[in-house]
Amino acid sequence: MGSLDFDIAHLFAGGLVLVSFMMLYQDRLYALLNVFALHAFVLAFSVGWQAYIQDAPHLFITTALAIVFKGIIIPVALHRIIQRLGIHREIETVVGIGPTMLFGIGLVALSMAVMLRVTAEADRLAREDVALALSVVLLGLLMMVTRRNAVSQVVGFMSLENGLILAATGAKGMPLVVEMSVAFSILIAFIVIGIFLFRIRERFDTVDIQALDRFRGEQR
Amino acid sequence: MTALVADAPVVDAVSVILLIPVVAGTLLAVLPGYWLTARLNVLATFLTLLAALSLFFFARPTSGQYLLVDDLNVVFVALNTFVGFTTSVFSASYIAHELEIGRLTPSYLRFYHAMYQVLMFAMNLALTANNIGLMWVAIELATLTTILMVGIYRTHEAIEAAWKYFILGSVGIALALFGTILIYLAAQPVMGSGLDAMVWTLLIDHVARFDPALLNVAFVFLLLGYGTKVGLAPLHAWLPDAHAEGPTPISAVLSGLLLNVALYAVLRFKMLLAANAKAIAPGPLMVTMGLGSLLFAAFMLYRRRDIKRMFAYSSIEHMGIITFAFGMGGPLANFAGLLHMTMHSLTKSAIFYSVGHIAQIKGTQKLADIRGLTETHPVLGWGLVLGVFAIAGMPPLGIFMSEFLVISSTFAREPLLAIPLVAGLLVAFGALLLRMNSVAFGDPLGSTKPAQASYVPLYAHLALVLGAGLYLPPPLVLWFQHVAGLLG
Amino acid sequence: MIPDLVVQGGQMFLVLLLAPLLTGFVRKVKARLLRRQGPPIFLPYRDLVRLLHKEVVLAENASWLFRAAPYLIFAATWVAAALVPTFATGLLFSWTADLIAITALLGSVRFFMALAGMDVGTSFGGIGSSREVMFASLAEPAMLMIIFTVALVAKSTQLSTISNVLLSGHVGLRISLGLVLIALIIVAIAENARVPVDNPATHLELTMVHEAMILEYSGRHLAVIELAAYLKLLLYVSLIACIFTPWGLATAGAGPAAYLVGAATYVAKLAVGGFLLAVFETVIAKMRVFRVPVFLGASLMLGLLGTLLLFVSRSL
Amino acid sequence: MLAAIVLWCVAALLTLAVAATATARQPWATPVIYSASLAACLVGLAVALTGLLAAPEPAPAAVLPLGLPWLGVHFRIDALAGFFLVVVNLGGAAASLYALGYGRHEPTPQRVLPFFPAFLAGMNLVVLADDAFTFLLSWEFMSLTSWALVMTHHRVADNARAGYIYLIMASFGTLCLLLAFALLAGPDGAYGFAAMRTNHLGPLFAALVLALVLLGAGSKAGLVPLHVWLPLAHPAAPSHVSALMSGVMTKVAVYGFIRIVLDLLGPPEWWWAMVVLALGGVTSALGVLYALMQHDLKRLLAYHTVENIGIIYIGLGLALAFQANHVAWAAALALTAALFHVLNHSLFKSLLFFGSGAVLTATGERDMEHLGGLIHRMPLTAFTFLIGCVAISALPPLNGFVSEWLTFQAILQSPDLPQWGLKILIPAVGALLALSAALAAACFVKAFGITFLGRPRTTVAANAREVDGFSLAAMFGFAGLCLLAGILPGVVIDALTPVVQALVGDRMPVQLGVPWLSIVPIAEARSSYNGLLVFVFIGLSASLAIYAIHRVASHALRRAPPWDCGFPSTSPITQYTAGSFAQPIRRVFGTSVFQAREHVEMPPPGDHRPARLRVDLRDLVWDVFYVPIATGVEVAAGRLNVLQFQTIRRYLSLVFAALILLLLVLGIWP
Repeated sequence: MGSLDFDIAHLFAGGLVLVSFMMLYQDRLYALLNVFALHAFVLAFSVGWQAYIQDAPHLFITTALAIVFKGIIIPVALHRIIQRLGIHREIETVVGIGPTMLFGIGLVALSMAVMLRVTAEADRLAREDVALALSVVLLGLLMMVTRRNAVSQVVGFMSLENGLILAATGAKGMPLVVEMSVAFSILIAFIVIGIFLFRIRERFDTVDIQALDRFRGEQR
Repeated sequence: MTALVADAPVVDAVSVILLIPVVAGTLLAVLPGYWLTARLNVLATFLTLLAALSLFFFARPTSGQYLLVDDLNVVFVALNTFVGFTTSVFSASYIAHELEIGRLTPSYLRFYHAMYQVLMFAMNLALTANNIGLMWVAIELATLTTILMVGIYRTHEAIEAAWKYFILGSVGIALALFGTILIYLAAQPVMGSGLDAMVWTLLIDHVARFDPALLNVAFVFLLLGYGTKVGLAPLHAWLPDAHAEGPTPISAVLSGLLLNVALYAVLRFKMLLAANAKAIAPGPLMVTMGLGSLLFAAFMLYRRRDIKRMFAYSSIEHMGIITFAFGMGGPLANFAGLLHMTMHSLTKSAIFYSVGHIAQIKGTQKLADIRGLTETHPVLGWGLVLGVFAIAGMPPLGIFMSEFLVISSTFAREPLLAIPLVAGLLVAFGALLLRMNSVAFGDPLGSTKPAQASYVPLYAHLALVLGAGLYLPPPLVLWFQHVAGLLG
Repeated sequence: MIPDLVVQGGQMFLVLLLAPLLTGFVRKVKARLLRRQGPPIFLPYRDLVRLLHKEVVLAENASWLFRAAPYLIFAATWVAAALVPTFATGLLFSWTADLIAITALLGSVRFFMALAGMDVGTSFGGIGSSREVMFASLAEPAMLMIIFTVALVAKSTQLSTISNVLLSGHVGLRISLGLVLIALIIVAIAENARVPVDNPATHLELTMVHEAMILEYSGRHLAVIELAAYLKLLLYVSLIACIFTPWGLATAGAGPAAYLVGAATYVAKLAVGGFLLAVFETVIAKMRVFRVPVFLGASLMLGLLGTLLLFVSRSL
Repeated sequence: MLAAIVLWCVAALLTLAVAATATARQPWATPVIYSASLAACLVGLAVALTGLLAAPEPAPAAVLPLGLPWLGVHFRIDALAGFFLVVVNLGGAAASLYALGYGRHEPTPQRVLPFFPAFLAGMNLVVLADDAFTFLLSWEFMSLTSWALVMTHHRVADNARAGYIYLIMASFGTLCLLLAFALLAGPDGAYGFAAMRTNHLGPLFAALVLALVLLGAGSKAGLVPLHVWLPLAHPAAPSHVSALMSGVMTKVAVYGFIRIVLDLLGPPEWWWAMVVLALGGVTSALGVLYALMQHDLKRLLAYHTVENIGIIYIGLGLALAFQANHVAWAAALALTAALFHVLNHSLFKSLLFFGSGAVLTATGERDMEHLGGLIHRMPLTAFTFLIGCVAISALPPLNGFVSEWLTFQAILQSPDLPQWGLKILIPAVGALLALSAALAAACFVKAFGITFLGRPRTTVAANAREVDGFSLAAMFGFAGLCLLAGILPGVVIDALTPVVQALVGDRMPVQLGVPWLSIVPIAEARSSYNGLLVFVFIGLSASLAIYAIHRVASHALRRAPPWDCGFPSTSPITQYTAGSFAQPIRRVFGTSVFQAREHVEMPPPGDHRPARLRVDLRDLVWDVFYVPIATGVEVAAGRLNVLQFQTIRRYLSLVFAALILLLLVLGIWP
């Protein structure tokens, strides 16, 4: 494939990483949701481009899914939830934004270091793409563990999963990609519904030691 | 039907194994009433067991792009279906009591039975899958099913446990998927695009020419992703609560089967990596995680107050031992690992059977409120004692043999590795024995009403474990040895 | 065969006859050293006879053990005493028990003595027994160490062989032997309940060990026990004599003349031993009960030292 | 094929166990089960005797297709196994006979009957085993069944604790033995004993094996400092089981040591002997000192087991020392002494536990402070117990003395050894041995005197009744055996020669040829002992004295209140108690060994409370070795337990950390 194709694909992939950093940077929920929508759109473009250059039309389904579901439905739904639960205030981060960003950069470096050992005869695009996808995944995880707020953790998980889709589409002729993206969308729907159902306001979990002592009869 | 397929299967057994649960599941989802559904559940699992056993006696279906039957997974399938069957028998009597005291409503009963069959289907699919993508899907399906069943009581703790399981599980899902993608990426340049690059039997043929670096990263992700399901420390967090809060049959299935299925996946990929000379050796990683889990769980056993949670931690411990054994590799250790896995499934599910009835009689799972069982309920009490001794590796029960082989082969090869292993076993035994002493002996405490329990599954398992400790039938041994050879 | 038997029997009755005399002699000498007239030297015999003709007053709750013990004690002591070479070595049955066995025999004597002391269930009996076994727990190891030393020198634990070897003069002077001689004397004093360990002449609670155990005995039982005590004293003196002054001992089958010489020298040795004992008892004072362990510990250390010296010097 | 017959006995015992689980609650079960196991043990005993005496050439191993599939389980009777089978089945038979009477008083037979035959079967199997897997399996099975018997009266809190500590120590020992066997078998897993004999290890590994065996077999036998479980567990079991555990099971442990160190491990190093001797000496001395401090009759006996194990290990250590220096004849002497003591201890310790069991059934008391005067109420029990006391105190003419005498003779052969360490150590060990012998005498004067003599201290003691015929039969049988082994030691020594010959390659001179049936370790000029003549002489002279006295002296005899220096003490409280009896020895030794401290609580004048003397002893072994371990585990558990109560985010961070760590590993992978 021509170098232009590669550059464009690379551009999208790099963009995705960049947006992940932007998400790490946000400390307001609404802004975070907007950035996540952007994340989804960038992913959609990247997937669409892959569909075009690999002329794999079924990937367009994934593209559509990304735009409609992740780009629109989920952010809106989360908006609603935030309003319902009345938690539209600053995200409580565990460590400051600055250190998180630094650590994120470290993660990107790590994923590069790991991935660029891959011998060059492995298809170049795949190699670069996977490196970036890995960093997106790691950044998503980082977001999950550095945010206390349930919504932002879901967002983190979704960005992680975007990284997965990126890797999957980057791999030429990977079967079952569409099915996996669908499966994941359902999974995320579950999570969102769960949050809403169980009225999990601030955190994923309402674990507190007294509750444990009372209910589980475990001793600390 | 098996009579027909003496050499040329008309309906191959695997599809039967997979079909029965699906059909039964759909039926159970709609059929009302306890009496019928419970028996249907038992019947379905029994038929599945028959079909699985037929794999031993008749020509195997040829493995295609999606399904695979080889020596390795036949063992797992047989074990899976067997424990699935006995557990369904136990579940019949257990659920009856739950309905009596109204912890389960009929609608949830239907849901429960359907889910049970779906779980069986998912696990069998995961075991027979030849396509690593399919395997992933199946394992995730199994996980989601168990999540729903853990939360079935909808108490505060149950939902919390299910939620914890859900979140950690999903992250595990993601990691495992990433690993799978990486495997495909490694395979794709060699084997070309398309489905073939995900078929395990083809992968193992070409893996030698794959890119080692990609394989390494892939294995790391797969180990962590599926390791979360195996419950290896530090990925274990979901396991104790899920065991403690769910219905006991599910605890039995979780400990006895699901952990094995996840471990099976890890083994498959270990074989892949072992076949590539330049890739990182998977052994040390597994040995480290195994030892870590063993020691961690051994110490965690001490402060437990909830009987089911305690045995959940002991499951973590034993998964650690098994992972350690497979990590050590070599004919003896692999044999021991397989044996240990089988024995642990049987023993741990037996323990959960007895624990389930005990908890129902006493109306509590708190260790402090259960005492003197051998006085009030000798059959259950001694059953529990036997189970604890079996799980602690006391002769002449089966686990003794496997632990004997693991420890001795390790000590002869890597003396320094055996010391923490032995220490962990001793510490864990101390904790288990301490609790068992107070539960089974001393002045009775709590309700002494007679148990309406089905002792058959409990003692059937214990008898098998005892028999295996004394005598392993030669065919089984050859089988295990062959598989151990495969595992390298 | 027959003459050997006769000689052996002769020794048995010789010790039986001489034993009270030795005690009487010691008492006499002690009295003289204190410028007292002192009892007649044959008083012990008369004591025995008088006791034998008295009736036995038995405590109500005394058991069969209480009545059997005196005879067992006497018999065991007598056998032990008869196995120690007095005027001749290598007698017919001398190999029946070596030095270790003789010590052990005395140990069983003490065992039954202590039991007898506890039988009636009085506080004094208990005192006596517990103190006795406490002394013994130190005296016996000391005795064993002594035996080790001697046995290592003579390469044998047979008393006859030992005295022959020491007689033969190959041994020469050994520090170890000197050490164990002192140790043996200490043990002998303790075993025979003499001053400073115990005082056979008093019945004060503070001083009672041996006397407390036999407090409840009377009549013939007491007589037998007394005789056993006399025999024990004689045994130890003749033991010391035959190990450290083996001169004059006749060898087996040496004929009557040699036997007579041996007997004469033996009596002389007894006299010297008794005299020394009396002197020692008059110059020294009774010590507190809990000083005795130190006293005996000293002998244990001496014995161990002697043994160690030999073990080490063997290899030089 | 001898092994086959014994195996059939074992199978019979196991079937008995299974049958007992079903029928234990029936009234007829107790006599049936016990008499059946008695029969099985007798058959086993007969076979073992023939195996020991009549079959000098080692029979080939009997292989059953069980256990490790590619190995099978191997059983074999050689001389050593034959001897220990004799010990096991003799003790088993006596215990079964005793239990025919004793078992009737058992409130919960369903907790004893199933496990008793299984326990016997386990001990037989250990001795029969000829490969590592079978050995360990039977070994742990033996531990398990005995544990179940210890837990018989599980409602007593102490028993539960005893069972707990016992099983922990047991599995610790098993794991140590497992590691030892792993080294002996080598990486390719040659678990058969025959294969192990052939492959010799390097000095380091051999030493490691010795250490592991000392830990493994020592913890079962009760070597200090691994003895802590023993005085807890042995008394907790029913008395006939206590007899088996103390008298027989500890011997099976000794068998394990001999089998591995003297048979499988190959030629010993001289410094191994140092270790074994030191352990043995310390064990014997400490064991008897512990025993002296006890008031509980059965616990006192249990501590004495520790002492006797020490004596046995002293003998074994001497054997190792001589064998390392190729002085085979002396090694034979030492080993014979050790094995002889094994037999003796199994005899008199079982006898004594039977006696204590009889006391327990008659009075319901184990605490000596509540007993006394039983010799009047239970004369026969008292007589047999007295025999046992004399025997265990190593007093002639009984058997305990013979084995200790042989040990002393072996010690006397040691100056010719070249190593300085041994030269210094062996006399010290000899002193320790003599000390423990003397203390043992003291201890049993206390045990017998306080329990059986004097006046009853409680009403239960005053109203005790003599026990049933079966128990008495068992006790008299063993008392008779003690006497026989004491006066005819030559028979035993000659019976032991095949064992010794096989293990050290030399033997003691034939004893039965010696005139007058006396025993001569090396030469008559060196040393000799004749129990028979000593016995006869004592008997003769005693009867002579009695005869003479009753001829000449007065027969008059009058019963009167005790004189007691004119202070006739009316109350039995004024008797010496066990504590006060041991006080002088406690003052002499205890202050240093147990840090014994006495506190006198003297009420102020005018206060009517009695003055009290309180003594507290500390078990230093427990404080030094076990408390730290327990606290360490506790602390670790507490620290880790925090991980049960984290938020999901924290758990996720754990996963994340693991992922990063592994990726870093890959990143820096060469």
